[in-house]
Amino acid sequence: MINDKNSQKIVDIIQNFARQHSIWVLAYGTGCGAIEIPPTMTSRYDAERLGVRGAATPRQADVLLITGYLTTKTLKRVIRVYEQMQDPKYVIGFGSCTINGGMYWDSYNTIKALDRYMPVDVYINGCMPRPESVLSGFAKLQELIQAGKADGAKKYKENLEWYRTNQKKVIPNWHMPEYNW
Amino acid sequence: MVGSPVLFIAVPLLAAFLIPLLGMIWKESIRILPGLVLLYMLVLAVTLLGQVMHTGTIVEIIAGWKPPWGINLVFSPFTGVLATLMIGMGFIIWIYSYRFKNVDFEEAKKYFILFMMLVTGSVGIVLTGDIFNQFVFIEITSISAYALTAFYKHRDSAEASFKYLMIGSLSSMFLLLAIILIYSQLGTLNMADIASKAHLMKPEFKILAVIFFIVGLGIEAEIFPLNGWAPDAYAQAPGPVGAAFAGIVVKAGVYALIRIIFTLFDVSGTHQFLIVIGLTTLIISEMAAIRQERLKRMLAYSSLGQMGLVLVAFGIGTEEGIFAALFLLINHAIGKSLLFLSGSYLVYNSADKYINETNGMGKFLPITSFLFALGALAVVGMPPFSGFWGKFFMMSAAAHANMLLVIALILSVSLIELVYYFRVVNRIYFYKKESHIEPKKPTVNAVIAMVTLGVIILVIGFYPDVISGYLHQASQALLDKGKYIQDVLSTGQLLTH
Amino acid sequence: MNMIYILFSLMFGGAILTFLAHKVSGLLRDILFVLTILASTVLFYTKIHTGDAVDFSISGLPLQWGINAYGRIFSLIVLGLGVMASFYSVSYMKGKERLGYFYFNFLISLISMMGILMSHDLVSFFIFWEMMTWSSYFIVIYNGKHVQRSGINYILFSALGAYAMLMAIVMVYAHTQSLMIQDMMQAFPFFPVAYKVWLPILFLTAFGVKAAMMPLHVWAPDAYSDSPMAYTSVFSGALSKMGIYGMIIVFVTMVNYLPDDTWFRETIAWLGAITAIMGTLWAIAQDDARKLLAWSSVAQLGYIITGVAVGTPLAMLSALFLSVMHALFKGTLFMAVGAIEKQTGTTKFNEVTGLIRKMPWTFISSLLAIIALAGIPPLGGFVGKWMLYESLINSNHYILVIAIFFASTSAFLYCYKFLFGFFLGQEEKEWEQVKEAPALMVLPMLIMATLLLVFGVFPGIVLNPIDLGMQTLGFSTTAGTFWSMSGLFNEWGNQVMLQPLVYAIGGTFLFFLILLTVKGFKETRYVTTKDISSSGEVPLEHENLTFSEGFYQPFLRAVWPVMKRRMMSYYQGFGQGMEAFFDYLRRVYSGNGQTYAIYVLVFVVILLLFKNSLFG
Amino acid sequence: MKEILYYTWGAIVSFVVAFSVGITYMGLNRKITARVQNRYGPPWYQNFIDVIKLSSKKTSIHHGVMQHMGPAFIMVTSVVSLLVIPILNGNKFFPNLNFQGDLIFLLYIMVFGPLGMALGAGQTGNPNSAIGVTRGLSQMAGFEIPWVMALVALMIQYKTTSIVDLMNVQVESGRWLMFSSPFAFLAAVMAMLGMFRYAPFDIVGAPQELASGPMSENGGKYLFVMMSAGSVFAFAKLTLYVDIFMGGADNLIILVVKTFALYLIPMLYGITSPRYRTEQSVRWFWGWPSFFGLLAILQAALF
Amino acid sequence: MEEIKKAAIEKITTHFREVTAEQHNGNRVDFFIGKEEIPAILFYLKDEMGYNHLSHIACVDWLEEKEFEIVYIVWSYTDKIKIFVHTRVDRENPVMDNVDMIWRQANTYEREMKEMYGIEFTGLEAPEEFLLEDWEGPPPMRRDFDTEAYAREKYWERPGREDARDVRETIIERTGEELPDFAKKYKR
Repeated sequence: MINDKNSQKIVDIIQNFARQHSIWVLAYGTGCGAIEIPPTMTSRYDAERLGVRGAATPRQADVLLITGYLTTKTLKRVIRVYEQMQDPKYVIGFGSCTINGGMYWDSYNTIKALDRYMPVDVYINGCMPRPESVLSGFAKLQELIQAGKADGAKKYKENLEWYRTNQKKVIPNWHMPEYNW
Repeated sequence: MVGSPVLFIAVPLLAAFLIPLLGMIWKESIRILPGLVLLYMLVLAVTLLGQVMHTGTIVEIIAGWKPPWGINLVFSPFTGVLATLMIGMGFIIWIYSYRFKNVDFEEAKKYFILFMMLVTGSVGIVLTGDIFNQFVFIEITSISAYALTAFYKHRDSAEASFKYLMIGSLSSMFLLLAIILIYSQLGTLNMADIASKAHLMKPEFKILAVIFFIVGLGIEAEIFPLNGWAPDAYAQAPGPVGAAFAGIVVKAGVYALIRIIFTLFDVSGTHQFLIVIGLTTLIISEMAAIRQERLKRMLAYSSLGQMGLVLVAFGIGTEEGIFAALFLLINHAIGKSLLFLSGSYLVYNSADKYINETNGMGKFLPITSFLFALGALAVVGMPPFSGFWGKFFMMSAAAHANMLLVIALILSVSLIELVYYFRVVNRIYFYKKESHIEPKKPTVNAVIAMVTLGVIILVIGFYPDVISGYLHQASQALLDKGKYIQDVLSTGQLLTH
Repeated sequence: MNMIYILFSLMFGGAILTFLAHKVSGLLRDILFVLTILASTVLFYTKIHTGDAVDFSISGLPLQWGINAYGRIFSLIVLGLGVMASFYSVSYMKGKERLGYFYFNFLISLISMMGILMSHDLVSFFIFWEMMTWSSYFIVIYNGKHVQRSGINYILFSALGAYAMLMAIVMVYAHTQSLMIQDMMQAFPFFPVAYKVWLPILFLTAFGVKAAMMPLHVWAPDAYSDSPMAYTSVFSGALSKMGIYGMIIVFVTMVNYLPDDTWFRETIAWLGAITAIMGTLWAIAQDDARKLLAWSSVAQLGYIITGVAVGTPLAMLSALFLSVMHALFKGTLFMAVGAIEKQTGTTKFNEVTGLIRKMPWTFISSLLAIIALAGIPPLGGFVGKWMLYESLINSNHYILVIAIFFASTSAFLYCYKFLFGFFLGQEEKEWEQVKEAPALMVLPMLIMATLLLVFGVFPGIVLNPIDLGMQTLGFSTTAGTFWSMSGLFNEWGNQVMLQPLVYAIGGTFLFFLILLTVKGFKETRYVTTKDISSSGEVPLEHENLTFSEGFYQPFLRAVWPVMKRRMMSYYQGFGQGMEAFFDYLRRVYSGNGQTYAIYVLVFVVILLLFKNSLFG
Repeated sequence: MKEILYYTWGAIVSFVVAFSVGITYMGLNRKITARVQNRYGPPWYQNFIDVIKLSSKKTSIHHGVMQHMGPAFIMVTSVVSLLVIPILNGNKFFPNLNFQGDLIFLLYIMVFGPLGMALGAGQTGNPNSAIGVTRGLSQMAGFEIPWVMALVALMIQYKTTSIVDLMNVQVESGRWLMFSSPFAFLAAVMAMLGMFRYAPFDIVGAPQELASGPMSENGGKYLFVMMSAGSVFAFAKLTLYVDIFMGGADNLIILVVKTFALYLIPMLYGITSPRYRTEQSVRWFWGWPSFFGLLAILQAALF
Repeated sequence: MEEIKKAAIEKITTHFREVTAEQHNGNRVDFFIGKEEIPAILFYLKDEMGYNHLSHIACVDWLEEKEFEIVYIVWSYTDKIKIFVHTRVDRENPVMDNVDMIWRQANTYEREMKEMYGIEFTGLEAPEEFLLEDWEGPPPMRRDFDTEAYAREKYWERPGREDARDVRETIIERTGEELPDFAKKYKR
């Protein structure tokens, strides 16, 4: 029964609905963007009504929220955290630093485009994006999940070689354990 | 008939004089002769003891003078058991010290002569029925003991010997005073005679005599506070001599004291006095022993304590109590001798004989250490070794006499005893050997002697019936004063054969 | 020749032969050792029946050896644990020195325990008691110089107890002229009042030492943890039960006849409860598994003592049941610690971690034993604790219940510490090469852990013999009376109502086991414990992130006011004071001849002065 | 046979009820917390969504067998304690497996789950898990004291160790035990604060310090099982309280009302509180709650 | 305040010969001293004068003078005075005495300077890489290090920012300010 195509569809719809409305966020507070998370979560903007909720560890989280520039050193940790998360998982790039380097575009140790190194499902533009933008970013992610298009993790797996090459280019001493997904 | 009790005195005395003569002919004979003599005496004692158990006391008149005028030897079950014990111990100590001073002929000669004198004197104290004769034997024993104490010509041994001599002469003085008192009152020196006439004495004189006897014999029997000489003497004398002190000499002293109190005079309060003084001795000596740093001193104090225990058991005064006292006496003779004998090998090569120099000897001297542990267990009174029975019988005797406080005191003091013995045993087995100590392997004859003692401990421990029959008779014999008097004073029949 | 003689000669002969065989060949020694225990166990259970007895006498003291149903309960513990421990120790002690000595004393202590159970008279009881003491003492000090202190403590306290017992025995003997325990039991009601009070106190001192009752417990943690683990399982599991054995006799035959026994019972019961609480708290504070288990033994014995002291049939039953269970689970746990010690060389929680995948069987048996220890159903410990609570509530010991329950709840803390410290946590490179212990060590543990499960589900197997034994002591049969109170058990404890419950547990358990374990195992991949979510960092190989230092620090801070004062320090102070006093008295022997001469003269003078009062 | 069917049916129904009610309560907790904090808050069914999502997450790794067993242990515990606690007064659809002595049984079985979970948490090797576990066990040693005192007070007052007997007492007399034994109720409710582990006693999870403590390595299905077990367990505990102190319930609606009323206590207390340190928490339980427990015992013993 | 500053200068100048002092407004005093004397003067400041708080160690890259200037800033809780100790080391072969035995926290600053400027501190205890993980280029805080070129070469750049410029240039363009000489010289 479960292998039936139609019922699989129903299961998918339910699951997607659940995933859409229950977003547990691991906020990787790298740059100044971390300061935008508390107002988003607390009573002024109250992201919890969308089902968005903080998660304590990557094992429990659905969404990895990268809130700002990433130095090579931080990137290493972010990749580790991302790979420790369980499927299905999504990445939200937050702020212009993650998109094109922002004001750190010429820094000697800051990456300039997050999606070269990790699959990003949604970018939230701005420097800083205000909590409204953040909420709209979550809403966009929900839309994508509902449509089944938030498949960053799948892409990552498929194009792992390419991602690894890019990652290894900026992280020369690559000694990370083989991770899991 | 192997012989008569007089041989117990005559043969060893003769042998003691023969030793130097024979030594001129054949050097080895000075070692062999005492053994042969002691072996003969042992056989004689055992035979006589068996006989006495069936037929009753043997009284031997010396030089044809009938009691109460002449000197007589009494081989009753009580004296017989003690004499046998002493001779047995003497024999075992002879085995142990056969190779003693192996190279030095003169020294060995002296040692064996003195040792023979010691045994003779002690056996004489036990067997004699005449109070002055007993005094003479006490002197013989004491003098040889002084000499043996100073056997190693060290400063310390000389000092110990001198102390012993000084206190010993005090003892002699008081004994003589007491004897004079008795003779002046009763005109007799025969014990049985004195016993039968004791009621004729004026009470003040009687008490005075008892007090002098207690002091004089108490010094020999090592009661507190008259035992100051003992720790030094034990500690400074050679190992086998220490064993002989514990196994032979003290026993003679205790015998003399007990004989005076139980048979000679019927003074009230002596039993209680024995208990009190025994307890004091026990407690003070055990307390003194726990902080001792030298092995032999510790053993010496423990020995004093044990003798206190024996006195307490005698002081109970019932047949059970005396039985228990004899049991304790035997256990102490065997156990403490074993401790002295094996202990002297454990600290053989150390100058100061410190306890911590026995560390780790269990690995190098397995048999000696094992026997030391066995002796310690026996002396402490751990079942199933011989000491337990002595203690148990003593306790039950005391309980029957309703002396629960005494039991409680003795038991709490036993705890102290346990602590210091087990400390030593632990050191022997589980500590690391001190690097400067070179263990000395015991010679074959020493091993034989010690193993014999160990086997006796085990045998008595597992099957106390081997001796308890004799001891029961012995204790009855001690208590039955009338029979003693009658036996001694009516020896006309015995003269005939 | 009577079978009882044969049994004892077999065991003694075996002990001596084992000792001698050590010089000949190691294999022969091991075989003799195991064979002795096996043969005597078989002999005991096949040829010797309840009620058999032999009479003989030593030096006019009539003695009697025999076995009754009450002793048989404890023989289960002694011989059962003995057989298991013998197999275990053959493997555990391999390669150590002085094995002849060890096996000899091991056998002697087993013999003496059997002897205690089979003594019908006080003298042989005492003899075997002391043999048990010194043989176990010799094993306690087996491990070398650093354990001598615990050995001395042990022997000192044991001797204190033994002498108290000796005192009581001679008191009984003096009063009844008989040494038979049976006679003592019958005569006790007619003893004078002073005897009635003192005898139980003296006996309880003796048994309390072995059962590690509160003020007398100070030897136990050190002695348990310092002896070789192969023996500690017997030491803590069986030998301490001899104290319980005696205590029950005392309570049944003596305390019942006291003019007013309430205060007596209450005192002992509270001592037991305090023992349980303090033992638990100290167990929580330990960082060494051996010490932890040793304190835990003290605590568990506290429950048993409370049960014995309360003394209702149900409480007695629970105490006896807990004794059997404690022997099983503590035996298992000590064996597990021994296995870990053997394989890794240490028993410290902060050194060994993550052994679960290396020593799975050890883990499983310790897990079962721990569950039983914590008293969680359906394992054996629960049934015992349940009966204990029921009996305490029924006999109106309200505060006592709370105390016991507190101890029992806090026990989870150290239970978890034990499992976590050794088996869980980060897997370390240092212990990568660790293998499972040899089969001879694992099998006894597994067998005992399985028995715990069996006895927990079918407690009737153990309760039947216990009931028989209690009838010997004069209790009416408990079958069917209080069992029917509870749906948990039917008449004989082999549950009716429990069955659906057990099946429900088993069913759901199995369901989730299948759902999560089997399915999950197929789907999931094992990752090392270095792969943890620690803020994106990967712990390096040499970094050990296991949390093992100061494990229950906050809890201990909360209870520290209770634990601040240690019994041991009082004893130490007393001991030092006594020794100083003795040292002062020792100066009586000044070593000066003149002084001695003065003593003699003073003595004479005193005697002369007081001659009338002394010899008047 | 028919009986067994009833049992099975009752067990399934109770499980479903407990699961749904428990999850709803947790959702309501979030909602109410949000309202107190002047937020709109998630919908009341948010936790259902969370649970479904967690169950749909993939679990691709494990740290060992115990990690699988840990959630299983806690689930088994929840189900067994639910089976033992009577859900309704004398309803034949919920003939729970109660028996004489089930209170003691419950006391022990209820700690089995946390212990199992602790084992699972221990195997993951995350130090935070172990720290959380030690805190949880310490706290348990704290709140078990007033809790047991309250139960013992009831046990001695009514000479029974059975929950059904206590319920019958209340039905017969028409008085709830929370009124006739107010101190016991107080002590038990204070202990309940610790049992639910809401603030100020949320020292186990403590997401800010310990990254959710014992759960920190468990995502997806592990967390799903833990959450559902937790909600079942919460409902079971609330039902137990209702049974003991509030006279049980005649039908499910009354039960839900009563349990919710009880549930408000730890919830509201938690919303308005910060967090204790471990030893503060332990000592808190040994303070007033134990004092009330003592009063309860005195009341039961003397009157 | 002034007296205290004077006293400090007095003390230092009498005790150390090759030192020049400079008094600033507020609670600041500067000393210039050769690099060999640095441990001595720091020890002296700490032990004899009670300047037991090391606030900072800074480094200035004097590219034109081919020297690094290292500034130790110490603070006294009793005098309430900041003392700046300046010294200069050769830029080609920058070796400096390590002072972390005087203040343990100096270790942190020194490790940072080592990574960022490439200054060697003798006997510095620096077990791992500190701020720069996996760094392969030249010390990045040196002024002759071209960060933009490095970044363009190493990190992939999203198209559309090719015309991005140095922020200083933008400022100059907007304000018409003249760049200082050295900035002109090393302008890209």
